[in-house]
Amino acid sequence: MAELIVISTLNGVLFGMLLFLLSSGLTVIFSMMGVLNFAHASFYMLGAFFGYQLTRWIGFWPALVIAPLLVGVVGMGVERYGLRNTHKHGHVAELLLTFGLAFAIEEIVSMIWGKSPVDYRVPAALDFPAFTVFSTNYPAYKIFMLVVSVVIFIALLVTLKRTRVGLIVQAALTHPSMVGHLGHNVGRVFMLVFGVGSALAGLAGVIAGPSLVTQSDMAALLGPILFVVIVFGGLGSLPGAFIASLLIGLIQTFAVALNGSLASVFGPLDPSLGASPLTDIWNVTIAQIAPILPYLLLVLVLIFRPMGLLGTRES
Amino acid sequence: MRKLIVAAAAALTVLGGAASAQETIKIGYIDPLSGGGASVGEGGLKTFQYLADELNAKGGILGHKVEIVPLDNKTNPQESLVQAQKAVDAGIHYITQGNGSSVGAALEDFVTKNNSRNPGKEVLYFNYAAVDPSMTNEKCSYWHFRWDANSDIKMAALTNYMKGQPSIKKVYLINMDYSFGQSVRSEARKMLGEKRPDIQIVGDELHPMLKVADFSPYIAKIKASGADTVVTGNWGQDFALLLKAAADAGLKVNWYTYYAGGSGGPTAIKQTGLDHQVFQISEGIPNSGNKAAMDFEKDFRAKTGISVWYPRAVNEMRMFKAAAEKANSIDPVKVAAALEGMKFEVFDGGDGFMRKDDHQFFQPIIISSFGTLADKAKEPFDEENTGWGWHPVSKIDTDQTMLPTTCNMKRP
Amino acid sequence: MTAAIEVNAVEKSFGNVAIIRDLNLSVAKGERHAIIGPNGAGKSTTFNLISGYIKPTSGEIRLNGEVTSGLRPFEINRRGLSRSFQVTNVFARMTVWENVRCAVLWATGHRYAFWKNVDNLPEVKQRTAEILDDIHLSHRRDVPAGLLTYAEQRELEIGITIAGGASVIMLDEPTAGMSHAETERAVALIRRLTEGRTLVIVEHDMSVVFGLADRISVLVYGHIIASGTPEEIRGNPKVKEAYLGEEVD
Amino acid sequence: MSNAVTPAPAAAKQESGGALSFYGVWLIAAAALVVLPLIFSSGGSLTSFSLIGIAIIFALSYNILLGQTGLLSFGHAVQYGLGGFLAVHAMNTVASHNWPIPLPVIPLMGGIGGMAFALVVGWVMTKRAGTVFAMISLGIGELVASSSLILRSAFGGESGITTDRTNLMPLFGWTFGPQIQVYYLIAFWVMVSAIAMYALTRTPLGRICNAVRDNPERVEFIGYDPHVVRYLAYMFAGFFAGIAGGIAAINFEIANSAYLGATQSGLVLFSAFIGGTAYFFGPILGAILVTYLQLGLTNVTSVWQLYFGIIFIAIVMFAPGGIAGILMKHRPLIRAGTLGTVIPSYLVAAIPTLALALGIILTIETVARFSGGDAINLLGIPFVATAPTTWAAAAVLVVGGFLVARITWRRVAEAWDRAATVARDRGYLA
Repeated sequence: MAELIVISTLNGVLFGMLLFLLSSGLTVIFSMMGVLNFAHASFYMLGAFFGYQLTRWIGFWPALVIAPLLVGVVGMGVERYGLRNTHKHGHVAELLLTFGLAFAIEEIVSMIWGKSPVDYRVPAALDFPAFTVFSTNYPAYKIFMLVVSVVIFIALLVTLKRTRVGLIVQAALTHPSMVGHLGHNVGRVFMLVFGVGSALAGLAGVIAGPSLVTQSDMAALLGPILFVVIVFGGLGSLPGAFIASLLIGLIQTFAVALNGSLASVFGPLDPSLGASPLTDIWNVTIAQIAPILPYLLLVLVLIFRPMGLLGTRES
Repeated sequence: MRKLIVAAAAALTVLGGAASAQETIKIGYIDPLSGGGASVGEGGLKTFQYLADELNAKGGILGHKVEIVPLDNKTNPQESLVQAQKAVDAGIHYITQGNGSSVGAALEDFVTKNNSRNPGKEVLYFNYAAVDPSMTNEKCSYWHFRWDANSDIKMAALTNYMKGQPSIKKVYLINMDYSFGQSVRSEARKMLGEKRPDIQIVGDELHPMLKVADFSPYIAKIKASGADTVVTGNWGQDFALLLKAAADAGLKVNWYTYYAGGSGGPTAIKQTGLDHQVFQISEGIPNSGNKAAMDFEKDFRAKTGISVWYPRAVNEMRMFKAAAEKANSIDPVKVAAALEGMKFEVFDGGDGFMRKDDHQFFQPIIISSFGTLADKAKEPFDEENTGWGWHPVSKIDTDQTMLPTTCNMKRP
Repeated sequence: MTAAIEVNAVEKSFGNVAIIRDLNLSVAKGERHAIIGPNGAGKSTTFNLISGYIKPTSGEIRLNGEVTSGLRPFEINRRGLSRSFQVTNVFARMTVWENVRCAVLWATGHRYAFWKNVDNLPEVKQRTAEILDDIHLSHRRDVPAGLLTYAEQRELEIGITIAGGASVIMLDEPTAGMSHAETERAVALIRRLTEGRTLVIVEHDMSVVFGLADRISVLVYGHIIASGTPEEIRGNPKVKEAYLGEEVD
Repeated sequence: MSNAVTPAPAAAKQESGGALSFYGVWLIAAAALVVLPLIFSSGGSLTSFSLIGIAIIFALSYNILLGQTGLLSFGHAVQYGLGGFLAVHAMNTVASHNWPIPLPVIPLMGGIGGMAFALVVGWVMTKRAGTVFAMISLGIGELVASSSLILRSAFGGESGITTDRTNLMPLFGWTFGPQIQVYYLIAFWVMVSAIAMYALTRTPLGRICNAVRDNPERVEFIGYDPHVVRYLAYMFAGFFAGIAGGIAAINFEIANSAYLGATQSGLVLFSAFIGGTAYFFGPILGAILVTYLQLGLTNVTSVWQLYFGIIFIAIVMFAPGGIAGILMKHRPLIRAGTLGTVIPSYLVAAIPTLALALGIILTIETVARFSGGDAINLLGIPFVATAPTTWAAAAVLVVGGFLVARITWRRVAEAWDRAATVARDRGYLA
């Protein structure tokens, strides 16, 4: 049991940090531009595929730097030539633009790299067990992922607190309309922020790619969860996104570890009741519903605390 | 409204062209060609196109050329029905499909209804990979023929093999949470209980299908349970991710799988370094030792760039030809009658037959393991350029795979 | 007789900053009451408090004797108070006709009806037409509101505000940004349309204020420093002090 | 919401335009629906008409949310799917009890299902509009779609629940086995639903929905609770989506979890938006186009999704009013008689634009088929994906087409301005 708890905590934190790498960019973009970027997870996927391709050409370590930058450039292009032109049609149009983009990116990726998973491997330098807990190996690469996530997290904090762009971003988080009214002056900041947000997603892709499966549907697998994270944490709140990421990471991993169902707690239902949705609910285990727990949480949060955990704004 | 007519007219040009189907035998290939399942669907399409070319090179079927008509169903049952209807509307009398039991069940239902409502426009459904047992049991249809062993048959074969492996003591079951995964799990419990009551089932997991990004928590559970063997019906990313997580955590168990050989599977196994620890139940493997099959494999790989993942498709197409010749007709009603009870030597050698009672094809089942190939001359084929390949471990004879059916066949 | 609007000891703070402090105001029925004060005095906040757009931190607001503080804007509106906005706030994609008609619907009792054809409601039609006539926009009835000129939008704003037939009308700087001629026209319009009703108006243009209002309240830093007839206000030293440097006619 | 101004339908014009032309449109539509299968009688066209009919109702119901009330939903398929499931269960129950309920009544059950769900979850969902609503709808959509796989007894797992429509009581000798009979059933419901949804836009509630879309804040000050308005709109949208789902269940004789899924929700959003949400008939055009593309494109190219995405992005960026918006933009010019001055510039612009489009198609197909696949057949000309000549042709078409198109479209804009000025002078344009 102790083993399960230790491993699940590690895994949960790791998954949570990965979620945070993605949701931080999404949150900042949303706060500043009011755009919920549907294509954010697609940038994550692009990062993984760029990382894969560059790893084959120039090795993992250069790829770790270059691939996120490339994704950032793609993101800036999307902002400059797409979103900026759509802005006049309102936020819904912007959101729909990114929606269409997510569609297109998925197809482009599967067109170029195929629909099967690509062979994106953990670099040899990190392909060893870092330590062993209760006879379970914990791979060094996962520790590496954890370290990168934490470093980025700290870097993000410092940037936000210490730089001019950071100050503008912070202003945007608390007074979005004010920054919005600054209008043209922040055009470049928007582009930069969008680029950085995309690059962060790209970085998450580069480091998650070898650990998870790099495949053209990986964006669709993670995308909806991201929205849960940022709504759950409170739209526009970075600390909220952080807590929500960790919480959802932990909930998902721990739920899997549990076997409990209503039947195991209260005993099986009378068989004479026959098959009905009640028996389905009664017999389903927590592990079975682990991946839908985030959505359940989302709905509950929106009912009882519509602004999310740490949010201050309602929309 | 004028627009509607224009659009409809345009639609017709796409959907039409029903005539002139008499010359060639068109087989509607209904499987995913876009979206998540496309890689699997495309492999199947290449296989069938290769097989059609093979038939045509030898003069086709009764002088008719065979053409495969690809119909993209996006692995969606509803879309499959649209595509099936499209096929019917285009005068196609044979459809074949494999991916997704939900699609299979929908198509089976479709052909049954279609054939009873539209006499003279009968359609046969050749199933090459949908393995839900119910399709040849309670839901069975006269118009459906299955060449793949259903999941219960495979489990029967597998447990017959496991029966003779005393090293297996603790088994963990992990499966995708849908009908196929559930039948794997319940049959494994049932059959192991009958054949090896001493084996302990230490875990029984159902996880949501294609939704899990990180399997390490599941692996932690398997590890904690002390299992020495894992039985799983997982396929696609759910298989690859499961294995990856296992390798990361250093889990050393034997894996008995249904679909380890599926697209991406061999790559994942190679990455994890589980040499000959992953087993697969299938009706054929590239390194089967059968000369004809291995020649076929060689040519197939050269032409398509993929390995023969569907020996059953070969059986299906060749048997279709034999049945048509036996009936001396390409009329689906007559072909169906000819197929019933038909005996046939299967691709990798050995006898198979299409059971009349439920239209399930029975054939020898091979248990194989994946890893380094010791004798490159005898076992020349690797998978996905990994250098590793399938090695036959055991062959279960046809009669050892027989299971009763509850099918109450309604014949026209 | 109960007052149309009664504001008792209302406070409103945002965080630690008190925007409105001990606000007391009484507007009699049928009175035309103007609220003036320097920029940032809290005039719009006062409007927002009375109309329910924001809730007071403490204190009480009554409409025709009934407590309305804490109610939602639509509840207050249904009790007979209607307001306009300083920034034009119309239904941009709908036509002028539709804009006014929507404002008529609740008052004529049609509420959320989904079984009636909105074009077949004679009293709605008649009233909408009257109001369009009143605000001189009949010739623009089929133009989307977003395409109107600024002055026309301001007139439409007034039209929407009075369309529901509320007994208390609150206009927030109705003539802001208008030319002199437009302002005169607007004042005449307001005077005519609010005949027999209670009017509360916030206005910067002092000629409008002193020409229109029966009584005037002066708001400085969230507090009313003086309330009285135009003559009283003109002569009030505190007002002069508050407005030092600003124009007082 | 957007403050972008697109001209709303001139409601009052229709009023004064006389009831005759108004009812005329519906009568012509009904007549066309009756006659269509007589003209195009092949099985293929019946199948596509049936699918288009379902898509029309579904897209129109979606537009109650997006176009009329300004609610962007990413989970509209939930109501559609639940309607479908309820309809299937209703059909099975009716058949097993031999109740004298004919098949054409069944879609109503679907509608009730969709509405019931909206009734339950709608109040919480519609508290807020905008992004929050969009996110909640996404979450609810995922939740319901995933739960449907767990609640096996009600939803039949991933294979779904099947039914046989011919087991119900025949109506006037119709068993609804043949597709033609199903087509007429669908056509009937398309007419009824479309008329009902159109009528809804002409009611006080429908108008207030528009007001909530334009300016929910202001609505509060004319006596309405925008939350209630959104809730009611959500229920009506759910009702008609449920009807569409019920009809789909009749057409396919199966309901499964794919009905509820994100793909279905995305498709209806595509349909409504591409068609144009500002006009009642927009989603109809969109549903026809998208269904047709879905049926047709998949035959031609394996990357149809990419074309979908590109078309969608193009519409969002260059014509946010959708097809209906583009068409209706020309109305004042037609009335003013100045359209003729714009057409030549259109024709000039069409050539490079077409070249650009062909270039893009050629590029995409080249990439898609680079590693194997058939030759590309574009306008009857075969191209080989691996040939440098193909790449060159694609590059020339894309770059040349883009550069020339940019110039020609600028001229279209100029011509348009001139025509619009004249139209304005003649009083046809505000």
